Formats: sequence, structure tokens, C-alpha cells
Amino acid sequence: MELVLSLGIGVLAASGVWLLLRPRTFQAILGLSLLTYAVNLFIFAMGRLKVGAAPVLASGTDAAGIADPVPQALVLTALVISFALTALFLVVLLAARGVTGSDHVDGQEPGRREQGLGKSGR
Amino acid sequence: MSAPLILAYGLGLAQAMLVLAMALAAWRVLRGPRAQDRVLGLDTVYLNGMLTIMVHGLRTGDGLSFEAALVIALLGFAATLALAKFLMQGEVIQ
Amino acid sequence: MPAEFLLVTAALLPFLGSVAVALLPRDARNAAALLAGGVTLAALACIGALFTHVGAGTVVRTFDWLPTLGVGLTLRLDGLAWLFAVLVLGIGALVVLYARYYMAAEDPVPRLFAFLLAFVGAMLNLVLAGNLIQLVMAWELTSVFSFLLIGYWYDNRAARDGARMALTITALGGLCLLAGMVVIGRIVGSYDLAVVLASGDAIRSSPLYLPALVLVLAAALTKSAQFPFHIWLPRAMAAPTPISAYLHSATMVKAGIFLMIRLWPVLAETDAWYWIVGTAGMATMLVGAWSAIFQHDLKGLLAYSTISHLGLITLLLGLNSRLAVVAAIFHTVNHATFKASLFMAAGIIDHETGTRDMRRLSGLWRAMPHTATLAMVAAAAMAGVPLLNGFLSKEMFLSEAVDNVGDHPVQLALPVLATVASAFTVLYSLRFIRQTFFGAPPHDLPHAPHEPVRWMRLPIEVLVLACVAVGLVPNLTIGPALEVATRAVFGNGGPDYDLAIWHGVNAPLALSMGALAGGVGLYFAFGRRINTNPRGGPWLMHRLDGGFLFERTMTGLVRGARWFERMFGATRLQAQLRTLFLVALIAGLSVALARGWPTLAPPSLAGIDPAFALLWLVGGACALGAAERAKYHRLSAVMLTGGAGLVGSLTFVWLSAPDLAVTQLLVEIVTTVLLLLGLRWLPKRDEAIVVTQQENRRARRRRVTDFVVAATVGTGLASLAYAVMTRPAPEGIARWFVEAAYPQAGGRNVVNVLLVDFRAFDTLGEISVLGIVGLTVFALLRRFRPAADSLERPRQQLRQEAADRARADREVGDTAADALLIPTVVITWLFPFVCVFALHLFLRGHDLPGGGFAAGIALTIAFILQYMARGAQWVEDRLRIRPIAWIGLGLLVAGLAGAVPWLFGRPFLTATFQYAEVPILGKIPMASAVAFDLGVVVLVVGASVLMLVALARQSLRRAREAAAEPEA
Amino acid sequence: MSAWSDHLLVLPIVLPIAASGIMLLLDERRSGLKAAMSLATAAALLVVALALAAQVTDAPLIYRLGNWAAPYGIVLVADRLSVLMLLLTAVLGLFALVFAVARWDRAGPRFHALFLLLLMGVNGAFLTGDLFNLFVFFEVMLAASYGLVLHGSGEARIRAGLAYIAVNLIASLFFLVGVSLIYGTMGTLNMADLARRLSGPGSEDVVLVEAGCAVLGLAFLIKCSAWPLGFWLAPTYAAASAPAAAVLAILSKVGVYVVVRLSLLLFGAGVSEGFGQGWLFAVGLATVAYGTLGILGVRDVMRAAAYAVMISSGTVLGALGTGNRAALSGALFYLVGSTLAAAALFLLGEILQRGRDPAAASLAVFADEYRDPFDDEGATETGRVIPAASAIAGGAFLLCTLMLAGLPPLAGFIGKLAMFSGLAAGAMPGSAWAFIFLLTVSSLGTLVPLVRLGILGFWVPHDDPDPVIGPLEFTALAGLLGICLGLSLWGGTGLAYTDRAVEGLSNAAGYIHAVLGEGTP
Amino acid sequence: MTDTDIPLWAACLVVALALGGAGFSLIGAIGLIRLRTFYERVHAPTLGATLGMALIVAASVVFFSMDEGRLVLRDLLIGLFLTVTTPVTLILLGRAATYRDRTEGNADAPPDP
Amino acid sequence: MSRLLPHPLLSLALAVMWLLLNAPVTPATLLLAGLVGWLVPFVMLALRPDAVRARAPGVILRLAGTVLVDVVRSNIDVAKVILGLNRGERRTGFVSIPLDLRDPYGLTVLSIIITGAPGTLWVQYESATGRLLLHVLDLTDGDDWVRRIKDRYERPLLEIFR
Repeated sequence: MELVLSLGIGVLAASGVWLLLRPRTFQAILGLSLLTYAVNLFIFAMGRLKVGAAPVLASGTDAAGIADPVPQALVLTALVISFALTALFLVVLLAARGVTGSDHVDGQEPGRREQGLGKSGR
Repeated sequence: MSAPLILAYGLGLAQAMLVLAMALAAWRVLRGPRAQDRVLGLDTVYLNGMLTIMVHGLRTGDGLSFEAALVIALLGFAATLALAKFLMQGEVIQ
Repeated sequence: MPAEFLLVTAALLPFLGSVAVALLPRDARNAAALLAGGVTLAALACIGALFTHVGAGTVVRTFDWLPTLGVGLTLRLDGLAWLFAVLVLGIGALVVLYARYYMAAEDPVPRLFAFLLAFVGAMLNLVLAGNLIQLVMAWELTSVFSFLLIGYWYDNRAARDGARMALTITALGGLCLLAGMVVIGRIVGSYDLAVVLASGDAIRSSPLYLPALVLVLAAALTKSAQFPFHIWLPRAMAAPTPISAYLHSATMVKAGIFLMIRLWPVLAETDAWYWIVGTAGMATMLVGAWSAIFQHDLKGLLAYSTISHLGLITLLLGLNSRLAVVAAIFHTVNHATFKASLFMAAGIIDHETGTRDMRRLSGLWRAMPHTATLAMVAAAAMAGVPLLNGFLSKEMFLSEAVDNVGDHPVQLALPVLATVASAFTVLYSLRFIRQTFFGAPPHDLPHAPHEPVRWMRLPIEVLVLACVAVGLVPNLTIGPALEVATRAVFGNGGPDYDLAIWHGVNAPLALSMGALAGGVGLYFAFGRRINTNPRGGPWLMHRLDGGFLFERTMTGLVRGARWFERMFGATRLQAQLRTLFLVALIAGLSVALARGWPTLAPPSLAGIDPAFALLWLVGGACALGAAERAKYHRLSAVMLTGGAGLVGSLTFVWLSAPDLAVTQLLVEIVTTVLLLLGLRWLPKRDEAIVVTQQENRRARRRRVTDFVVAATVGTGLASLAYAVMTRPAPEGIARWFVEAAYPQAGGRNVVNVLLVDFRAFDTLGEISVLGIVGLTVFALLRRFRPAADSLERPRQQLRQEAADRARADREVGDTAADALLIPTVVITWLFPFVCVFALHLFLRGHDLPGGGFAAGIALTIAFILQYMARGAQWVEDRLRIRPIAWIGLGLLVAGLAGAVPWLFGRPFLTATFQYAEVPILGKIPMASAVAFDLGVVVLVVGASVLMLVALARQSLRRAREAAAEPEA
Repeated sequence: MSAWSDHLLVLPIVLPIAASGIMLLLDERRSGLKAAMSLATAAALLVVALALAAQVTDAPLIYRLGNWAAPYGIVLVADRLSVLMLLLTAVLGLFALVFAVARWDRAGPRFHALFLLLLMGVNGAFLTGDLFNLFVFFEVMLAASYGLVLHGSGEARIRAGLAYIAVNLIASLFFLVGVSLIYGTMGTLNMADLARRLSGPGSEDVVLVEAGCAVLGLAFLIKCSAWPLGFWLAPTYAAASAPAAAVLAILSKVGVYVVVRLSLLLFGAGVSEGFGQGWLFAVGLATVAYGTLGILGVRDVMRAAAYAVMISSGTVLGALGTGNRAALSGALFYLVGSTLAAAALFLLGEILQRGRDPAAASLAVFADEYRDPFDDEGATETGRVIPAASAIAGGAFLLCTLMLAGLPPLAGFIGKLAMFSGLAAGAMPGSAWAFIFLLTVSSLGTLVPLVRLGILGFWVPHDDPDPVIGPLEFTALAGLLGICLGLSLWGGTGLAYTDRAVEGLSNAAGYIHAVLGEGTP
Repeated sequence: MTDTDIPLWAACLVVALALGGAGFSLIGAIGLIRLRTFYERVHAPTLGATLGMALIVAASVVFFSMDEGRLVLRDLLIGLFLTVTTPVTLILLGRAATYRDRTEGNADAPPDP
Repeated sequence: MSRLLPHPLLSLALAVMWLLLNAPVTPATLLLAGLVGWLVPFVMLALRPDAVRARAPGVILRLAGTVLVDVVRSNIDVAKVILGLNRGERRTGFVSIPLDLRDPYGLTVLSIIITGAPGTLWVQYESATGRLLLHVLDLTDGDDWVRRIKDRYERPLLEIFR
């Protein structure tokens, strides 16, 4: 299980990083989502893996055997925050696209840089 | 063959089948060819994912994953609905 | 005590006066001048009254300031300080008087006087400083205030540039001085001047001596305008003449001299000192004198002459002879008197005639005989004519030059060069007098020249009187002061000297006379040609325009800085992000290299659930697919990302994290909707962007790099995860939570208990983030301006409406309505069920998977479904939601739930729980954390609905806009 | 836990939450009331910080949230450094707010709530003793800063904001990876507990812990805009509205604070003693150098202030990297002064630019939903012009210049002097020399462009109207610079305080004992 | 993994139901791959959404009822909601597909009703 | 009645849902279920849905039975199609069906039935003409499908949603 999960984390992270380094804003936001998934799973993995041992105390469960609840709580918090920030990022890139007319992450196509740094082409 | 053993193997097999179904549906998402095929694939992925969760609940026997399954059953269609509507109308909310 | 009191009063008065003057109205010239002059005179009186104390010893007063650094504010009045203080204040008072009449009526002089007084204060504190650091401070203050003074007429470009250059160069020196003082402080172990002065041997023998010396001299030489730092001084002439008179005679430039004299006992008498100071002085003396010859501007001539005289003084200090130091001190005083009077005279000429150009001036003797006489005496003093003070110190200088001839060829040239410089001095002094006051009557001047007002002349008279008095009876006038100053420098080891006018016929006298004759001769030989020298630049050196070089250096600096910034910086986002990841990789690598790679358990296939592996095959494929497709096939990339997210949720289910699974699924759904909402406003696939071959190649190379970076980051994260997961869990805090959750916090779902009780503070912050983001999104979208190409309605809708219009039996919008008929019905009736589900998630969160956040998101989805089915307008006509208020309410509820324990003297967020016995219902757990969780729900709904709705409403806005456009 | 003063420690976080919560319930048009509330809250924060400063002793103050004991629950810990930073935040917040009330708070909706929540995030980050909680407060602070950077909209802000957000989102992910890695290997999140565990004998897994710390450190370094991770700072801060930029000046200091705190607490002794010190030194130097290059090349005041912020962060990092406590103390003193001065410079920059560039006024597209705050300029109470506005602005600019360039006699000089003398008193290896040299160069490098900008702004004749300073804006400037002057006058007290703060920071055992209570080594 | 003590026959029943459900779902997914046009494929997932789901819900009901010793019907909710919501998506999706096919003039575009 | 309990059926359904979610039934859950069933339907007031008039419970039950059987049968049919077990030739295609049913709820139920049964898909309904476009996987006889839909499903639904 550990092997599979860590490979999964690696693939998610690599895809995310790759997308984040792409020039289009939409690629960046998807990359961010993927990287967030990877990181959340990473945090979760730090509590070690257990199957069928959710940290919910039914009467008679063995407290020692259940999964580490702390990383789960951390992931939940991180999940909420990254959800919020993804939304924000999305809106900001829409706004940037609105004011610059381009969906390049720098607000302009690289070839058109000479036209001036401060002003958009329009 | 004791009951737990049967359950373990049988449900494990069932779960594997469902994940396989997921994989096939995901193949459709990847391959398309049209956007509607992908949406259909995604819907199927969700569906099989939900069934996987249910069978996993059976395997572990604690029933704690019920809510997760219910979330897909009750609200999972929102995502695919949004996609379908996007295809149909060009925007999700007008 | 009264002595110290006088000292402190003197040191503070100018600053207080400065503030007082600054507060005067801008046209209060008389009041300002009176105040300024009064303050200066009062301070002078204080210092003067202390002369007897100085003769007896040193007056010291210390205030604590930075005790931990050994820096106190010490006022220390010894003979040297006394002499300089009197010079500063005395000439200061005269300058104030002069400036009162010099400045035009409409000039806002209070500002000038305020700056002047502040400068006086800084200068005074410089000479009175009893602590090295304090000296540095006063030093930099003189730079700053001189900057303000030089730039007083800032409408002139020359004034601005001159001020900037002066500040830049002298502040550079000041920074070096600080470093130098710190080094000296390290050698000596104290910044106290008395201690430092007593540690000369320690300093000279320290390995740090040379750095300290270089740093201190860098300061002294820049301030005293020594070659090649002299360039700022002529440019500082842009200041009003009274200011020039002050800065370049008695103060500012003398600060460097003062510093060298002050530290002479501890730094001098080494070879390094000899060569650095001596060479600088010699070069400056010659360059200054040479340049002065060619100036047409009176003030320019005086400026270069100042440089030359400063060089002379510096040279004297550099000779490593104690007698030369006495000469230096003496000449400093003399120079101050005659140069100040000359500047003032030049100012009067400028003031009365409207020009300072010697080529235009002539025969002013007739119009202003009084002034001419004064100027001539002063010029003669400068030239070293006997019976005037300049002669005495010149004589001492030449005799030192003769006495210190060494073996080195350069040293052999010393007397010759000294004589040459003296001859130059005679030359330009003569030129000044002859061309200004003699010759034909002036014509074509801006003003008709006449004598200035009486009071304007008075300062010059006083100064010239001093020149003459010192020249005639040195022992009666300057003698005692020079004596205490010498004693202050050398203690009892001072040299013997004689201030007599006549020493008999000896080598110095011969040289002096030779210089006089030479100067006169040279003037008559070359005077005319000098006048026709077009730009006023000196022969041989006209290419060395200091100002030009300085500006070039500055622009070069700026340009270079920008270039370096581009080289080592990144403006483009991709480059920045790439750097981030690369640095992360380097950081990880460096740790691994330093500590050794972590050992990884050998991977084994045993124990791997094939279904789980298959699941992650799907997840990985989705992620890779999304990465591959995101550029052109955005919709499918969104779906694939969703697929990866779903796999993540399933993993959570699989690995015993039901809460996470629920939350992740819900977030997943909302995020997909959100992304789709955003997708509407992005441009269509834009393949029209023309890409050149070269760019294409660059892009390919970038892709390869990015691929490597991405793969490495992925590998790194995966191996870290694997390494940690395959190690036994540390005995950490987790166990305690599991054990305490139920007995101490009353919840069975440990994760939820962590969120709302043990670590509720995190949750409070987390919902704040959500709220903040909601507000930000709202604010942004209120001023959202869609790009032009996404302004129109989507193609699909236009076509469908066209089709509807084409058919008689249909109305516009029917297609859409029919398509949404079934979904609408289902979604409407699903609404209450989702509400119940949310309630369920919320209420059972403490014991079973669920919780406030999940409940809030579920409710949000319920809302969004309504929006999707019916459109924003329809929903908002019916559901009056004020999401911002919800956010506020959520924060308040959560905060209040946290604050209630205060009433019981418990810390913030202390949860109480108990079982309430209710008849019929039995035991009901009443965890107060539920109240906190309620705040979470409210806020989550508010914030996420706000975000989604704000985005969704953009379509409405566009419609409204389109409707408004035809009217406009 | 009964007297009200026992709860003082949590007030810097709770007060802004409560105030912003109430403000969100109020209608948007009640801007006067909101401004008053907001100012009152900021003033209250200042009072709280002062009260804490009066209370703090060698032993840190501890507040157990939820009444849970230390390694398990979240604790707030206030030692001298935290209190100092709280004070700085409160001062900066108050005056930036005063400035904003003059006009900026109406340039977009819900300014005050965002502003107060930003203060809450910053305060929380300074107070918390728990790594993950630190993450949460970082996020609060960053989220609010995103909002404030974008406040007022306009192309430059949105563009800069996009990069700013992207970089900081990645920093947050680094933060998460680092924290979780530390948790996964050490099993704890509490800083004191972590320090205790690290001070024990090392295991073979120390490389994993250190990898976690390295990644975590990167997150902080990104936030303190260290080279080469801080390219986002200058464009962002320069684009932000003045009061936002002023208060953002403290934001990068949060990163600095955390780096200082954690590296002294965790790596002062034990297995990983001195971990990362060399890197910090190099990064600090590089940051100062880069900031100096940047400021040398600037074209406007806002950007200059942004680079000044960078230089000041780099200075502290470098001082920390030298391992010289006296230098660190001086650097902290310098940090306080330079932050205030940079904030003042941001405000001044806005005043100077105000009349000049009409493009800076952002585009209002949807008039129906948006009231342009500058339309009703005449109606506000700030219209009256102080006649000496230019003189005041010029004087303030001069003071800022002196502060930032570290010229005497202001606090910037004292800080630099303390650093120099601390370094000089030490063993003086080459690195100390290099640091002294670089700081001297950077002083000059700061002075030259600022003088140029000052001359351009105040001396070069131009047709634009002279700067106008409303009374509120004057108050803000005067307050910030007055404190700078006060810092200079009472520099001895200040330095003594930072000395003791550094001493407290270096005393990891004392911190651990205070947080974890009895029975710990 | 499962430490339950339900009787053998119940276990067999549960496994049979689950396998049946999983089988139908798998067949549906296979259909998604094998069928050639969109309009054919769209029928395939319904297999899982109806019978497949129903069998697994039944398995769940049986299992938890036996396990907890009382009738546990909450899984019926899943079946109910899924039945109601799945058609919503499919209908809209089908409609979107027809719309797209018609506007693009594809050969297999459906006729007007 | 309607003011206090606007949607009694809905209330019942919600209460049942609550009970199912929070089994086992205890006095506390019963009380809460009652509360939920009573209070939550008030949210529907805001949405103002069209009223539902469902009658003839017997018909409902019968229809349910029919649908259940049909679903199972068509599941098996489609499974055969997918696995290639059916005899040779297979035709798929669209069927257009004129509907008399106009009640949105009736249409909704019909759509759920049709779509829920594998092998048939509700593709497009035109409110103006009342015609429904159906896609059928195994289209052996077009007329047969029209009749099947109308007889088996539409008629009972017309009865229910009169």
C-alpha cells in the first residue's frame, strides 16, 4: 500500500508541478489543484496507513490500533484552506484575463513583451 | 471456509471488479472522443467510485464510509450536471 | 557644574534655535535672522566663556545613550575643540548677519536659517564629540544639512545636482567612517575619545590598523574635498553665497581636517599615513591651485582655491611632523578667515552687479572702494603677502616642506611643488583683484554697481580685521588659542614653535618671496590668455570634468543595477515558480548530502491490495492526462482533475479517513463547478498566436527542463512519503488524542474533536481564511471586467435562441427550458433533502464522520444546484441570502462560542461537555463545541455561496451591460 | 486563569475577529461607523500589546487554548520577541488604518474587515507556539493580504496579485509538506515539544526531519522574500494601495520572525545544531545585495520602499546566519525601525504619486455597483490642505531616507551600529567583514536612489499640483516617523530590550520549560 | 479485515449480491468501452446505476442488518437518491449531445422529435 | 394545515430520511425526525414549487412493480448486448413518441423510468408539441416501443398526475 500511495503522490505532484510551470493560467490552476491533492495525501500519509481503523471510537475499539487522527485533522484544515485559495486564484486569473485580455500567466504573450511593461496592449 | 474469509475474498473480488469498472470508465474520460463521452465516463467513474466505497464499507464492516457514498449519490451529479450544462449552454449558470 | 552647563547649552542651542526658526512664518526675515544670530552668538559666548576651563584641562559631560554598545553622548571641550568651535560659531554669526542682507526679500529665509542653525549644531557637535560614534553621527548630520543648504535654491538644476553630489560623496565617506570607528572601537575596546586617544600605540600596532586608517581617511578626504573626491566642492557653489562662505571656509570641509587632527595622535606617524595623506594633500593642492587659475567665476575661483588650501593643510598633516600639525591648525584658522571674507566679498559683487564672471567685471574699485579694499586685503592674505595671517602660516608650511625633504625622489620635489602651488595662489589671487576691481569702468552689467548696505559689509570687516590682527600680532591674538589646541593634540609633547613675523632670511622666506614673484610674473605673462580660455576649464585637465564623470558613474550604477537585477531576478511568473521548485530540490539535496540519504525499505508487492493499485493506476492516468490535456482541452482536463480527486477521496475511504473522504468529495464537486464557472470567461483556444521558430525551440527546451523539474519533484515527494511511511510511527502526541477524545472532550470522532475542541483554534483561523477569500472574491468580481472576446453570450445559447425564433410554435428560450425541465423538477425537490443531509452531517459530526465544514459545503451545493437549474435571477428573486452577513455571523458565533468560557474564568475556546438528562429522550451529549461548529457552518455557507454566486452573477451583469450599451 | 489580564494574550487574535464579524453584519454604506470601529480595534490592539510588553519577563507568557496542556493543545507563547513584533504590528496597523481612513478604505468593499483580519493573522503568527497553527495564521494573513493587495483593483494590482498569489500558494504547499514531514518523523507539532525531542540524541532519521525543516524554511524564506525566492515582492508591494503596502511591510517580517525563532529554538543545540546557518547567511547576504541592486534601479518611491523591505529582511537573515547574538539583536532593532520607515515611505510614495498618474486611478466599470471613492472627495472631511504639506512630506521623506539608509542619528543607524559593533566584537572571520561591507554598500545603495527620488519628487519643478496631505494622513506619517524618532532617542532602552529578546530566544531550555511545564528537562 | 461474526449463509448471500452488483457495473463499464457510438454508450452506465447499485445496496443492507442485529435500511437512501439523480445528468447529457451533433451536422445526429 | 405543514408528504419523507440516517430509532431521534420533518420543508416555501397532486396509490404501486420488473429485464438485455450474447443483428436508433402527459412531475417520473431502465434514453422533449425523442439501444420494432412506453408507463402516470 505504501508503495502504491507514494507512487500516486509522486505522479500527482509531478503532474501538478508540470502544469504549474505552464504558461496558461488555466493550466496553472489545474496544476495547483493536482499539487494540492498530492500534498494533502502526503500529509495524510505522514500518519502511516491503516485499513479499516478509522479514528472513530466505537465502544470497545482498541485505541492503540486506530489510525492517527492528527494528520487527518490537518488535512481537513488544509483542504478547506486550499479550496478557498483555489477559488481565489481562479477569480484573480479571471480578473487578470479581463484586464489584460490574455490568459497568459504574465498577462501578456511572451513575444509581445516589448510593447511595454506597464500597459496592456489594449 | 469461514464467513470472514468468504467475505474477505468475495468482497475483495467485488471491489476489484468495481475498480476495474472505474478504470474502464476513466479510459473513456481519457479517450473521448467527444466531450459528451468524457462526461459520461466521468459520471460512470463517480458511480463506480460510490459502489467501491460501499463495498469497502462491507469489507471493513464499520459502515463509516456510508456518508461518503451518500455524498456521491445525492450530490455527485452536481459536477456532471454542471459539465453537461456547460456543453449544452456554454455556461453553467445564466 | 556651570562649565558643563555652558557646554551643554552651547551644544543644544543651535538645534533648539533651528526648530524655533523653522516655525517662523516664511516672510519673517528679521526675526529669523535675529533669532539665528542671537542663538549663534549665545553659543559662542558659552564656548568663549569656557576658555579658562579649557586652559586648565578638558571639560566633559556625558549622557547615557546606548549603554549596551558603550556609546554615550559625550561633550568634550579641549583646546582643539574650543578653537574649532569658536571658528564655527564666530563665522557662523557673521554669516547669519551677512545672509540677512544677502538674501532677497521674497526668499523664505526662515528655512535657510533653520537649516543653517541645524548645520551649525551638527558641526559644533562634531568638534565637541567625545565619542567616536557620536562624531560619526555629527559627521553625517553635517552631510545631510549641507545637502539641504546647497539645495536651498532647488529650482536650479545646478543646486539640485550639487547638493546630491555633495551628499553622495560625503555620505559615502561617513559610512566608511562608521566602519572605521567600529574597527578602532574593536581594537581599543571603547569608543570613548579619551580612551582612544590614549591608545595610539595599540592602534598603530594592531593588524587592523590599516583597514581602520583607510576607512577613516576615506571619510576625511571625501569631506575635505581631497583629490579625487574634490569634485563635489565646486558644484556645491550652487548654494547661496553666504552658505558657500560658511561651508567652504570654516565648516564642512574643515570637518575632514578636524578629524585628521583629532586622530593624528593615534593614527599618524606611520608610513601608511605619510603616503596616503601626504600624496592626497599634495595632489589636491596642485590640482586645486591649477584649476583655480582658470576659473572665470569668482566663486569658482574661490572654490578651487579652497580645494588647494585644503590640500595644503592635508599635506601638512601628512608630513608626520608635529610642527606641521601646528602649522596645519594655524592655517586652518587663517584660511577660514580670509576665505570667508573673500566669499562674502564675491557675494557682494554678485549681489550688486548681477554677475560673478571676471571677464565681464572690471574697475569696481570706483563703485565700491570699501569692499574692494577689504577684498584686496583678504586676497593678499590668501596669497601670503607679509603682515597678514596667510603669510605666517604659509611661511610655516614652506619651512616644513623644506625640513621634511627625505630621500625618496618624490620627497625631494616637496619644496619645489610647495613653491609652485604658492605661486599659483598668488597668480589667482592677483587675477581676482586685478580683474574685478581695476581696469576700465564696468559696462553692460545687469545692475549698476554700488556699495552694499553697511551691515552687509560688517562681517567682512570683522574678518579682515582678524586677518590683519593675526598677521601683525599673532602671539596676542591667535597665540593662546593655538597653544591650547596644540596641547590638546599632543599633550605635553607638543613641538616648540614661534609665531613671529620675522624669522630672519632663510630658505622658507626665499621660497615665499619666490612664489610671490613667480605668481605676479605668471599673471602678467598669461593673464590675457587665461581670460580667453573658453569654457573656463583648466589647461591639461579640461577633460576631467568631475561632474560629468560623477553623473556617468551614477547612471552606470543604475544601469548596472538594473542589469544585475534582471540577471539575478525573475519577472516572469513561470521563471519564479521554476526557481521555487529548483531551490526546494537543492535544499532537499543539500540536506541529503550533508546527512546521508535516508534508507528506503525495499519495495515489495506483498500486502498490496490489487484493487488499490488499480485505483491508483486510474488516479495516475487521470493526473497525467490532465497534465497533458490542460492546454487545449480544458474541459477534459477539468474532468480528469476531478477523476484524480475522486481517486484521492477513495484513498481516504480505503485508508480509514472517512471524514476526509466526505469533505474531499464535497470540495471536489464544488471545485468542479467553480472551475466550469470560470472556464466561461477564458478565451477560446487561441492557436493564432504566431510562434517563431526560435521561440518554438526555446519553448521546447523549456518543456524539457520543466519536465525534469516536475519529475524530480514528484520523485522526491514520493520517496519522502515512502521513507516516512515505511518507518515505525514515532511515539508522538497522537495517542493522547485518541485516549482523551471521549473521556475528556465527549466526542467519539477523534478527527472532529480535534477540529472543534483540541485544535479548534486552527479551525477558527481556517474559517477566517474562507471568509476573507469570500470577501476578496466578492470585491474583485464587483469590478470585474470580462475580456472583450468573452463578453458575448455563449455560441450555444445564441444558436438555440435563433432556432427557437425560427419556429412559430416556440418562444425564445424554449430549447433551454425544455432541456432543463426534468433537472429543474428533480433539483427543486432535492433541496430539502440536501438540507436534511447537511443537518445530519453537522449534528453527528462529533461522534461520526461529518462536521461543520462538510455540512456547510453540502448546503452550498444545494444552493448551487438551484442556481444551475433555474438561473441566478430566478433564485435571487426567491432566496434572499446575504452571504457577507453570514460570514460575519459565522465569525461572531464561532468567536463567541470560544469566548463564553471567559465568563467562567477558563481560557478561550475551552469546551464544556456534559450529558443532559432529558426525560423521555435519555442522555443527550451537550458539547459546547457544537456551538462553535455552528459558526463554522454559517461561515462556510456564506463564504462559498458568496464565491460561487459572485462568479455566477457575472453572466447577469453582462446581460445588463449589453442592455445598457445601446442606450449609452 | 481568572483575572481578565490572563486572557490578554488571546486578545490580539479575538478582537479583530469580533470586530470584523460585527462589521460584516453592518451595511456597506456605513463607512464612518466602520472606520471608527476599526480604528478603535487597532487602538485597542496597541493597548493590549503595550500591556503585554509591560507583563513580559524572562519566562514567556503562556496561554493554553481550550485549556489543553501543551504538546496536545495549541498554546500561545509570548516572549519578548513576540511582544515586540506585536507592538510593531499594532503600531503599523493603527497608522496605516488612520491613513486609509482618509480615503483608501472606500476604494473597494469591506476594506476594514480585511484589514483587521490581516492584523489577526499576523498577530496569531507571532503568538502561536504550534507549527500547524502557524500555518493557519500564515494563511489567514496571506489570504487577507491577497485581498488587500487587490484592494482597489486596477490592472497593475491584479497582475502583480496573480504572481503574488501563485508564489505564495506554492509556499503554503511547501509549508504543509514541511510541517507534515516533521510530524511524520517527530510525532509532534508543538514547537517546544519539537525542540525537546530534537535536543535529545539523534536517530538515523534525522535526515528526514532536517529535510522537513529545510522545506519548511523555504516556505518562510519565500515569505520574507529572500533571494532567489522573493521576486514577487517588489512588483506586488509597489502595486498595492499605500495603506495596504504599509501594513504588508510587516508581512515579510513574519517570515523573518519565524526563521529567527525556529532556528534558535530548534537548532541552538542538539542533533541538528547550527542547521542551515550557513545557508541563512548566504541567503541573507544575497537578499541584501539583490535588494540593493533593486533599489538602485528603481523609478518610483513605492518600489523603492518595497526593496527596502527586502533589504531589511535580508539583513536580519544575514545577522542570524552569522550566529552572533549581539549582531542579531542589532538586526532586530534595525528591523523594527526599518519596517516603520518603509511603511511611512509607502504612504509617502502614494502621496507623491497621487496627483501625477491618472492611470493609477483604477477603472470603474460597473458604476451601478461601485462608488468611486475619489468622486466625492470634496465631501469628505480630509479635503482641507495643510499649507505646509510639501514641507511635511519632504521632511518625512528625508527621515525615511535616513532611517532606511541607516544614517545617523535615527534608529536605522543605531541598528546598524549595533550590528557592526556586535560583529566587530566577535571573532571577525571573513564572513563578518563581508557582512559589514555589504551593509555599508547597501546603505549607500539605499541613499543614492532615495535622494534621487526625493529630489525628483520635491525639488524638480513640475506642473503637477503639489502633494496634498490631509490631517489624517499627516497623523499617520507623523505617528510612524515619531516612533522612529522615539526609537532613536531611547535607542538604549530598545537595544537592551532586543538584547534580552535574543537572550530569551537562545535559551531554548527556558522556552521548552515554560511551554511544557514541570517535569521537562 | 472484517472481524464480524455473521453466519455463513449471510456471508455467502452478501458476497453473492456484491459480486452480482459489481458484475453488472463492470459490464456497464465494458459497454462504455465496447459500444461504438455515444448514443449506444450512454445506456451502459445505467446498468451499474440500477441493478448493480441495487444489488450492492442489498448486500449492504443484509450485511449490516446481520452485523448489528437489527434492520439497517439507511443504504436504501443511496439507492433512492442515485435513482433520482442519475437520469438528470444523462438526460441533459443526451440533450447536449444531440444539440452538438445537430449543430455540427454529424451523420448520426438524431432527428427532430 | 398548509400554513403549519406546507408539504406533508415531503415532511414525511424527510422524517423517514432522518430516521434512516440516524437509526436506531430512539425517542430522541424520533423527536428530531419530527422536528426536521416539520421545519425543513419551510425552505421550500421560498422556492415556491408547483404543487404536486399525486393520486391513486394503487396505481403507483402497480407502476412500481412494472418498472422494477422492466428494469431487471432490460438490465439483463443490455448486459447481453454488451457482452455480445444476443442473436446477430442489432439496430439502435431514435424513436419519436407523442406524449399526452403534460404534468411536469409526471414527465419527470417518466423520464426517470425511461432513463433508469437500461436500453432507453430520454433524449429530447419538446413542450410545444409534446413529442419525446427516445434513444433505444436494441431497436427491434419502432411501433412496439411507442406502444410500450405509452401503455406501460404513460397511462398509469396520467392516472396518477391527473
